Order: sequence, then structure tokens, then C-alpha cells
Amino acid sequence: MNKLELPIFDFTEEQKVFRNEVRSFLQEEKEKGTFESKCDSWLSGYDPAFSEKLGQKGWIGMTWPKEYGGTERSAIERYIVIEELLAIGAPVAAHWFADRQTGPLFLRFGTEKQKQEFLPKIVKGKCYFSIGLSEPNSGSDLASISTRAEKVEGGWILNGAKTWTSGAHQSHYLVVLCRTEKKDPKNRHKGMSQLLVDISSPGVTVRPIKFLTGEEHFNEVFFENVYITEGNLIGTEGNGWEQSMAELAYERSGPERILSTFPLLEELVRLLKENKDTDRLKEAMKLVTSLISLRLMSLGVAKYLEEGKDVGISAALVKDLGTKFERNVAEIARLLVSSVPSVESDIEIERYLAQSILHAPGFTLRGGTNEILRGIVAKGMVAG
Amino acid sequence: MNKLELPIFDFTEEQKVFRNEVRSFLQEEKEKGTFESKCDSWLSGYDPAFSEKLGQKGWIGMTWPKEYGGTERSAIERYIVIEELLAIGAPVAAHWFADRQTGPLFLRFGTEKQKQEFLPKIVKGKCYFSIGLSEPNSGSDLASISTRAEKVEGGWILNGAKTWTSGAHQSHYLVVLCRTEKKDPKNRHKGMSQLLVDISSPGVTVRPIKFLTGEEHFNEVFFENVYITEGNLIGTEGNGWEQSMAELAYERSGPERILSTFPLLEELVRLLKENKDTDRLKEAMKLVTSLISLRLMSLGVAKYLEEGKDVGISAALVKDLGTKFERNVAEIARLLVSSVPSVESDIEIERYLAQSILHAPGFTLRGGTNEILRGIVAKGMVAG
Amino acid sequence: MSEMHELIIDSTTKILKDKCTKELVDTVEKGVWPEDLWNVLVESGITTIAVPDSIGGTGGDYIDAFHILRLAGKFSLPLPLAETLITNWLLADQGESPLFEPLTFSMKDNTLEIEQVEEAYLVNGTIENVPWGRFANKILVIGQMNNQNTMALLPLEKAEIQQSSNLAGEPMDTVIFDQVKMDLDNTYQIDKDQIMKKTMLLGALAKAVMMSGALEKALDLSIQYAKEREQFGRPLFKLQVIQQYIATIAGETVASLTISNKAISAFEQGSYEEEVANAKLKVNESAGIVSEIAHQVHGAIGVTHEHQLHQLTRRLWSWREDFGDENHWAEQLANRVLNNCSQSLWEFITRSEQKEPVK
Amino acid sequence: MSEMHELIIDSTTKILKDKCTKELVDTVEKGVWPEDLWNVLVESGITTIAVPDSIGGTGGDYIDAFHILRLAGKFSLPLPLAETLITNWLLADQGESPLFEPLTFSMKDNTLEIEQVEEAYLVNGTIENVPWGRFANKILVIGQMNNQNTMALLPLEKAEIQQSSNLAGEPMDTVIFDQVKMDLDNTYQIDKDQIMKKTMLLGALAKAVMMSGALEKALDLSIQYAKEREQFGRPLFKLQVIQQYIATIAGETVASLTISNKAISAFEQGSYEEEVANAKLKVNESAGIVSEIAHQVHGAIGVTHEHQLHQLTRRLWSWREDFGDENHWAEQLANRVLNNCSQSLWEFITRSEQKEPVK
Repeated sequence: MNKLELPIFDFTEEQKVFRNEVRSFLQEEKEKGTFESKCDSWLSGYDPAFSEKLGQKGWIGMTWPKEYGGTERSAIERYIVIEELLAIGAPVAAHWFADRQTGPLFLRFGTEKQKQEFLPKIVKGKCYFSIGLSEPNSGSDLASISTRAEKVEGGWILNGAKTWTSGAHQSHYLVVLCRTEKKDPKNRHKGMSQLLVDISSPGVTVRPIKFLTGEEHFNEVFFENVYITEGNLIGTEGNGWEQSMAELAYERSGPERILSTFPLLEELVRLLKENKDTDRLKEAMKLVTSLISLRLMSLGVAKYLEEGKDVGISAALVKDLGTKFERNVAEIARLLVSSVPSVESDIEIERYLAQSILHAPGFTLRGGTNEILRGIVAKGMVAG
Repeated sequence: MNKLELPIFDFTEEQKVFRNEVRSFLQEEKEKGTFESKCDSWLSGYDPAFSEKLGQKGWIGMTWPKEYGGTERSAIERYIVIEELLAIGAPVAAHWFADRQTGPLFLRFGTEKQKQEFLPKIVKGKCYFSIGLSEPNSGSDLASISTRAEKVEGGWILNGAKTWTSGAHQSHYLVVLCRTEKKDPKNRHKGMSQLLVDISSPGVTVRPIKFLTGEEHFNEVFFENVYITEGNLIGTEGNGWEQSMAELAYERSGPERILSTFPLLEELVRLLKENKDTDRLKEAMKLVTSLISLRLMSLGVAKYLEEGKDVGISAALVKDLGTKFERNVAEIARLLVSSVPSVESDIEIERYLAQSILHAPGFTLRGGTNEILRGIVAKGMVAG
Repeated sequence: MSEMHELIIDSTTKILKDKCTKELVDTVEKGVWPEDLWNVLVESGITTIAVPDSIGGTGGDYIDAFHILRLAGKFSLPLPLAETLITNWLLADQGESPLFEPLTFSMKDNTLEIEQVEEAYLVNGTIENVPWGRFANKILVIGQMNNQNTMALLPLEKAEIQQSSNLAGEPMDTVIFDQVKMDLDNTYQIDKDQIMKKTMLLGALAKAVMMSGALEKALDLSIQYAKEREQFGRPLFKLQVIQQYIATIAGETVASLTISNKAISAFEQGSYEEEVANAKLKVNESAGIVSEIAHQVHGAIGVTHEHQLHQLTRRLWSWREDFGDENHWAEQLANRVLNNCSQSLWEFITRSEQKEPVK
Repeated sequence: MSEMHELIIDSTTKILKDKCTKELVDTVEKGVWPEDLWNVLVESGITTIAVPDSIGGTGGDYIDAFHILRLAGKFSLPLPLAETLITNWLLADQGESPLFEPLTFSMKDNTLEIEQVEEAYLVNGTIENVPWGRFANKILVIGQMNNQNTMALLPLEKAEIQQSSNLAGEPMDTVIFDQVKMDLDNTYQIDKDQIMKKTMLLGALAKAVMMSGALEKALDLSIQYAKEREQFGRPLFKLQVIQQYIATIAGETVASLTISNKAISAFEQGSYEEEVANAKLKVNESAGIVSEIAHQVHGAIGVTHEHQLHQLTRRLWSWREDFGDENHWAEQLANRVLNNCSQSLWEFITRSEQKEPVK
């Protein structure tokens, strides 16, 4: 049990000052009309101009080395920025995966050339990446993928398809997990590699998959004899599975698994305060307490991650509890205010409710379904 | 889908009059102090004197033929009696299994001699039965039982053990499911039979298993070379599995899967009405609506049962939803009244809360766990 | 169920199966009025069912009508069928013959003023959240005429329509009459509270029944998906968690169907306030549970626009807010219980099953 | 955590593992006072921890003390340890040296009257729901003396005790002083509201921490059972539903531990009202969820008296009612939010993590 216990994180004075700085900037931008708050903005808030603004502030790739354009700030300072962005519902979808996943992937496994070429552009908020993992027939069983790269003179020829790749219709590059060896039924994780694909390459077709709202966030991406130069292998050939899985812990326990519906909760509490409705506010505060406990857990995982500890199980727990919480916010809020939820409404709470209810099914599916996560947790605990 | 749809049952005028009659009797008895209301009274309310009183009213075995002491009333009239008994929390544990399971078993499969010997005694509320199904190592996997009867001159010799047999320490007889042939790993349901065991027979040892409250409701029963005469075989040799399973539909959808915590709900609503607390009463009424929907379902199944329709899936659904509801009553009630739940309290709601909370773990385990039931439902639906 | 009833249900099912496809629903959500489907419904008498044939309706009873609405929910019928039926029923209460055009209503307190000006009427006011406002020809409303509560069926052609929509992409418009002059066949002096209450109950029952149909379909889709989809090398339904989910969906669906059927039967019998409250409350709760789990069963495929599931779940999410959410109906029931102080809860629950209150 | 802290925790764990067995807990629930175990705790300084050694306590900080209470919860320690500690702490606030005997307290509004009669005191009144009343030597209470709110530590030997118990079989007695004459070392003029509030917070934190320990143990038992028990021919934990349940128990347990640890840390730092409210509220919720699921994992075996699980779950059910249920603390938080009208929710949540309110 004790290996699951998480540390309590205390922010330093400098970090507190920094949080104020970030918040002031965002509030000013919002007041200026630079963006409109929305729920689930890290999936649906695509705004390259705003991403560039954040780049100018030094708030993309902020933990990365200065030689690549980063500012070498701590993971906790990045955490603060992410939290403040999501809490206010700012549009961060454009650069999201580049900042969260691809940059760290390059830093860990990339060649010097890759780092020099891509990291400075990411940091400026001008170069966007998507991640190609799932395939049309893989479902939750990622090890079953069959997109395949064949070695040729100077590189690979890529064939196959990916699906559910967030943002591929708007990104510049795609990191593709594919097979560079034949499938081995005894070790299905073997012989995979990660290749970097320029989405504008010949042979790449991006077909948006409409979300249930009709919005376009996800895509199918088809590869038909796409030529990938040697220089676009990321990390070690054959090590793709391990590299991809290592990324996952980072994406599982971040604030985006807790705060996707925060703008709704903020507005709900504001309305109940305005109405001095203690009784309903009491119910809303139960949600707030859950949020507080999740933040403490997420921060504890972040602290351990920075210390290099293995947090696989804890991160999976945060994602399971956090995404259920995100949905609960919508389901409970609708009973605490009378409204006609509508994405087109002029009334803030009605818009936030609509966004939250409609996006909720995605919360507990994306990045590994909650059922899969709970399986990971249980197996880890029983083995431990 | 439509095969799951249940009929709406409308009570006849005679049945309405009968309900009043039952209710008046029970209210008078309660006022006289004959019994004290409690939750989960069909497990924990053992009172032979009260059972005999019900026998005198003709309310045990009431659907059975007159020649065996029954009054040949309809299953719906029995349903009314059961409901009224449970709603008021009357002590019905003593004759419960005899009335619900063993009597119908005799009527369906028993010999004429068995019927004549046992049914009239059951009807009088003087002869109690327990059911021996589970075994120490079987868990939810009933087909794995290994209690064994070996054929000898004029009967069988029974060896083995049963567990979780409700009331065996207070009953007269036990219906034991046992193997009368060797276990066939390919057909684990084959070669079982149902034997009737007089609990006072030599070689039968009853050891109460204390419930978590310290109360004694369940037992382990050990058989050491217990001699069973041929006349105590119930039904057909080798047909025990099918006979036992046929009983289960009857026990799955009855009022006892919905009303175990009704005395608590009744008292909760009374208190909230007294306090004119509309807001909390509103929350209680959500429970009441759930109860009403469950009653309609349970009555629908009862109607189909009477018409001889296959209701296996629907009955399993009622039990799953009903027992979850029974527990919810306690979990929600505790937040609608301030109290210190205690079985020893002088305050009714505190006693009912304590009884309900402490007994709740049993609701969703007894008679097949809810997980097993849901598996049955899903497999039935996917196959259908 | 009578043979007649089965006939009506079967033929409606056939019509909807043929004409009310997933693609049609998509098209209507994009803003196209499905004229053909509407005409088929009118011609088959579905839009005027349960209006006595003596005054020009199709006849049939409310049981027929509500079972057709259940089918409408099952097929996500993108038409104001419930609105047209209820309007026609309210008109029939006033002895009026039914209309065969798309209708809507808004029986809420509003600030609508109707003024008689010579031979015509001048109407002024704003009505919010009008379902299908942009596609309806007429709207039945309550307004003030000479300081009297008045019901009137207003033509919408001269009204300004501000378009909005609910989560299901169904029109939920604001209708503005800015000093609009119009002819009216009739106006009705009414008991406002009584008619508002009746409309609320009619609307709630219609939505509860439609939601039950949508739940039925969500269950069907979930079973079908679990059977067809393979994962980790075997059919999805072999996973124990998927089995648990399907059983939960089935339970909520059967509970909703049962309690809705009870309310329909009570409605036909004429005493139905508590039954409708119970039905809408319970179905609302089931809608949230089933939508969540059905999506979890369907995984990523279920959240695509291409898959049909969202046509059901978006309607379930939306309709639970219409004609009373869970709190609304729970409060109605609480007030009823409070007003019957001497009645025990058990007496309240079995009120129609006992001869007279036992005291 | 300091080395000293680890030492204290390790040695307490060892004591409890050795002495506080499942069988001992059973015995105490039957009404037997575990004198030996009590003496061991006193001798090891556990009953006076976080009382400064300058006034005769063991020293150490509140972090040590609350982590020991977590162990108490984990082992279902059947002794008034929390009650004795809190009483000693409240006495220490008045500059008093700690006592080494079983103590209890009831800092609630009550009707207790204390009258000075010559050299002695006359005490009159009834105190309900006194934890461990029958086994405690003294009780710290608030009473009225000369119409002043007065705190006093009353010997219990002459009090009448009406025995009752909570769901966990822990004494929860009514203490009656019927014109009892006694000697008192001291009485204290106090600010009643302030001391009631502080006691409520201390009690809530103690119970939240004890419950976290009980949750930890319930998780351990569930994992162990799922590993050892076979069903349908394979270990229980191979069943996907069991895996889902274990993950859920783990999630709630970690959430409870984390939020309790935060409250402990805040308490040590001196600003802790919201943190304690959050902790008790969240742990209460988790207690209900975990108790239900842990029993479902354990099946029939878990509801027997023989199995240890119920020693944890009965305490979890019981303790969630002590020192504020979910509604109590949610209301406290709601009032705090209402009293800070200009603060956004996000500012409220991050209040200790920002430099000053951003406006």
C-alpha cells in the first residue's frame, strides 16, 4: 500500500508569484477578447495565434534546455501554466501534443538534428504535432497495430492507417508507431518503431472523423507508400513500443484529466453564490472537494515524476478518478441550475453545460479507457 | 428487446380489499406489541409464534391446493401478503424458505407422501426448512459442489458440508443439493440430486456462522455418514441441478429484493414530513420513485410467472436493481437525517439505519451475487 | 393490447424503418425540413391520432398515440410529432378540429399581449425555447387579451425567429411577435393554471415515452456492437465488464419502459399526475446512466458522428431537461406527500391498490 | 518525514501488530477493557504524544500523533486513543500536564450545571453520545458555572452510565451526573464557540486519519483475498470485475490518504479549517464506496464475523457520522465561499498557492 501513497507538494514563494503572473496575463487576454472560455479547450480550442502568444511568453516547452529555445523552468512551473490555462478554458489545442508529448520524446530519444530542427519551432508555438497510435481495428488493444514501415535505401516506406489522431488535420507532423519487423505472435510488442511523418508528404491522406457534435477534432490518417528518410526515425529501431508507453505516464495524471469541465464548475459556483443558495452550493462544494483531492494526487504524481520515480499505477488512478470527476461535474451541475444546455446559447452556463455533456463520453475513453486503466492498476497492485 | 418488456399489472377489487385486510391485521398486531418492526426481517426476524399466527390466517402456503392445507389463492394474493409483511418489517424468517421454496418444490417434484407429510405442517407455520446449496469452497460457482450421497440399501449415505444455509440452526429440515454420481468435468451439472435431511438426524452437525453483527443467521452444516431413506429423495435422481435452478427464478424477483429496507424509508419520510423539509423530502422521493418502478417490474414478472412464461432474465434484472436500491436507501437516508445509527438506540430511525447499513452487504450477495446476475442477463440478451 | 393497436404500431414501425434513417436525421439536424416524411405521417393519420374522428381526427386512444411516440424516440424522428399531437389534443379539448400542418406550443407564463384591432389581432411579445419554432406553421400560446388569460393559435409566418437548438440539434427557437397583425379563427378563455399543468403533464409523459424508446434503441445498439466488435482477439461481449454494462443498460431500459407504460395506462384511465411524475423522474435518471454506459461500451467508435449512438444519447441528454428535470418532479411528489399528512408512505405507494386508506 | 518520525511509526506498528489482534478487537467489542494494551500505549508514550515534554508530555509533533491515529484506524485499535490525545491536547492548551489514564470529552452544547459548594463541586446534567464513556476515568466537558461557560475535567466514577454502542461496537454512552459531588483540580473559563470549533476540527481530523488507515487495511485485505481465493477454477483477481473493484478501492484509498495528509500538514502549519473540512468530507465519501465494494469483493466470507473485514467496514460506517457528515462539512465550505464573495472558485482552490488574490 505505502508505495501508492503520494507526497504532499508545497509551492515555493517564487512559484506562487509565477502563478499570479500567469493568471494576470490570461485574465487580461480574456478581457481583451483574445479568446472565449470553453470546456475541454485542450481538445477543441484550436487557436494558432494564441499558441504563438504563449510561445512569446516562454510558456511552451518551458522545461526544455535553453539551447533549444526552452527556459529550463521546472515541471512544477509548467504544471502551474497548464492549470491556469485549463482553469480559464483557454484555447491550447494547437500546440498541446507538441508541448506535452513530442518535445519530451525528442529530448529523450531524438537525434541532435531533430532537436535543433523541431524544438525551437515548437517553443515558438508555431509547429504542431499529432500522435498516431490507435488503428481502425485495434480498439484498446494497441499491441495489435499493423501499420508497417519497410526498410528501403535511405529510409522506410510506410503503409497503413491510424485513427483517432487528435488534430492531425491541423498539425504539421505526426509521430507514427509502426511495425518495422514482422508481427511476432509471441511478443506482440516487439519490432515497433516511432517514425516522424510530415503530414504534407505525398501519400499521406488525412480524413477528419466528425465528433458526435459534428466538430472535427479527430482524424483517420492513411499512409500509401509514404517515403520516410532515415533521419526521421525517433529513438531506436525496434524500441517503439517502450518509447510510446513511456510517454503515457506523462499524459495520464496531468491537470487535463481533472479540469476539462472546470469553467462549468466555476460558473456554477458563481451563480449559486449570486443566488446565495447555500443548499445547492453545498452540493457543488462536494464536487470542489473531489477536485481538491484530485489536484493533490496529480501534484503528488508530478513531484514523483520529477524525482524520476515509477508512477505508472498512481498516474492511472488519477486518470480514472479524474475523468470520472470531469463528467460528474456536468451531471451534477445540470441539477443545480435550471437551464436549456445549448452550444449556441448566449448564457455562459448553458454553453459550458452543453460542451461538457457532449464531450463527456470522450473523457473516459481517450488515452486508454478507464476500464483498461483500472485493469492496469489492479494487476500492478496484485503483483506488488 | 420487446421480450424484456413487462406487463402492467392491475389489481382487482377483491385484491384491493384483501390488501386492506392483511394490512389491518398487521397494524393491529404491531400495536398490540406482537412484533417490533425491523429492516431485513425476512432474514433476521425469527418468531415461530408469529409464523403460527400467519398460518392460522391462512397466509402461509396460500397458493397451495386445499388438500394439503393451502387456500388455493392466487400468486398475486400471496404477493400482497409478502409485501405487506415486509413493508411493516414483520418477523417472517422462521417459515420464509418453507413458504417460498420448499413447498413449491414439493408440489412440483415431491411424492404424494412428501406432500401429505410436510405441506400441512408448513401451512400451519410449524415446520421450517433451510436450503443447502453453497459449499465452503464453491463461492459463486455452485456447479463445483462436492457433497456426496452414496447409494446403499434403502437409501443413501450423505457426506460433506454446506455453508451459508440461512436458518439451519432453527429449522427442522434441510433440502440438500448433492452429487449422486461422480463429478463429470465435462458436464459439471450432471448427476446431482436433492435430498431431504431431518436436521435432528445422527451425523448432522449445525454450526452457526456469525454474521458481521455477531447475530446468527447462517450456518455451516456437516454431514457425516448421514443415512437418508429412499423416500427422502425429492424429484428425480440426477435431476437436482435443474430442480434447484428452477427454484431460483421464484426467489429472484420477489418483494424481498426491494423492500428489505422499507421500514427505514417509511420512517425517513415520516420524519421529513414532520419537519416539513421539502428539500430533503424531494431527495427521499427520488428513492420512492425508484421503488415504484421496481415494484412495477417485480409485479410484471409475477404476472408472467403465473402465466408460465420464462422470466429468467427479467427476474435477474429485478434482483440486481432491487438489491442495489435496498442499499441505496440506507446510504441516502443517512444524509437526510442527523443520527448516530445504533442497533441499541431508542430512536426508530437510528435502529433502522443501523440494521440497514449492517445488513446491506448481504443484499447484493445472497441468492447469487449481482455480478453473477448481470452476467446471466448479458449472456441472455446477447444470445437472444 | 388490442389487435388494432398492434396494427398501428406495426405500420408506424414500418414507415419509420423505411423513411426515418440515420442519414435523414443527420440531414434534418443540418437544417433541412423532411417534407416527405412529414407528409407520410399526416397521410397515415399519425399526426392526428387520439383526436376523435367525430371532429376530424384519426381516432384511436392515447395508448396508441404514446406508443407511436415511443417509436418516434426509438427512431430519433426529426419532426415535431409530439408538439403537433399535443397541440391538436389541446385544441380538441376546446372542441376544435385538428390541423394537418406542423404545430408547436408554449404553455408557459410569458408577456405576450393580444389586442383586438378591428377585424384582426395585434400580437406583441417574445416566446423563448419554442421547440421546432422555425418549421412550425402555428403556435398555441397563452397570452393576455383585455387582461384575461387567453389561449390562441398564432400563425408563425410573420414572427421573427431567432434560431437556436438543443443538444440533439433540434430547433429550440425564440419567437418574437413585434406588433404583428394577424387574423385568428378563434381565441379561448382558459383557466391558465389548469391548462399549464395539463400541458406540463402531457409534455412530460410524451418525453418520458420518447426517451424510453431511445433507451430501447441504445440497448439494441450496445448489444449489437458487443456482439460484432472484436477486441484482444475475442468478441467484446466476452469481457466481463462489458457484460456488466449491458446488464445495467438493460435494467434501466426495462425500468423506464415499465414506469412509462404504467403512466400511459394511468393517463388513459384519467388519473395520472403521480404516475407521470414518477415516469419522467425515473426515465430522466436512466437516461444519464444509459448514455454514459452505452458510450463506454461503444468506445471511440460511438463518439463519432458516423455512428448512430449519438442520435440517441444527445436526445436523451436533451429531453431530460424538457418538461421537468428530476428535481422538478421530485418536488411535485414531495408536495403531494406533504399534503397528505396522515397517509403513510406505504399507503401513498399502494394508493391505487387498496380499497380505502386503512386507519 | 524525519528519522524520529519513522522510528515512532515503526515501533507503534510493531506494538499494534503484536498486541492489537483481530481476536483482541472482538473481545473488547464484547465489553472487556484491554488493560494490557492500554498500559503498553501509556508506557510507550503514545497517549501523550504532541504534548510538550516541558509539561510532562512525550513531545513530538502533531504529524507524529496523527500518523499514529492512522495506525490506530488500520488496526481497529479498540481504545479511546483519539479521545485521550485530544483531551490531553486541550488540557495542554490550558497549560495543564497530561494525564496517563483513559480520557474522553464532549465539547458540545449541553445542560450541565457545575456549582461550587464549599470546597467541592456539585455537578448535574446529562451528556449524550460519549465515546468510551464507560471505560474513561475522566471526561472533559463544557458546563455552566455561575452562568459562565466553563470547561472542566470531571471524574466519571460517580456518574451513571447508560450503555449504548455505535455500529463498530465501540461504547457510545450516555453519562448522567445526578447531583454528583466531586473534587475538581481546576475549572477553566473559556470561549465556548472557539473551543467547540477547535474540538470539532480536531475530532474530524482524527477520524479522517483513522478512517484513512482503515481504508488502507480494507484495500490490503481485498487484494489478499483476490489473490488467495479461487473461483470458477482460477484466482479471483483474474476476473475483470474484481480488477475493476480493486482499482476503485485503491483510488478512493489513495485519495483519502492524500487529502488527510494534506490536512495533517496544514494542521501542523496552523491554518487548517478548510483542509480538515475537505479531508473529512472526502474520506466520508470514500468510506461508503470502499465498504460496499470491499464486501462485494469478499463475497459471503467477508460478511462473517470470523473474517476481519467487518472490523474495518463497521468502523468506516460509524466514524463517517462522527464530527460531521458530508453535509456538515460541505455546508461549512459553502459558507466560506459565500463569505468571500469576490473570490473566484479557482482563487479559492489555489488560495495557499498564489501570492495574493489577483484582481
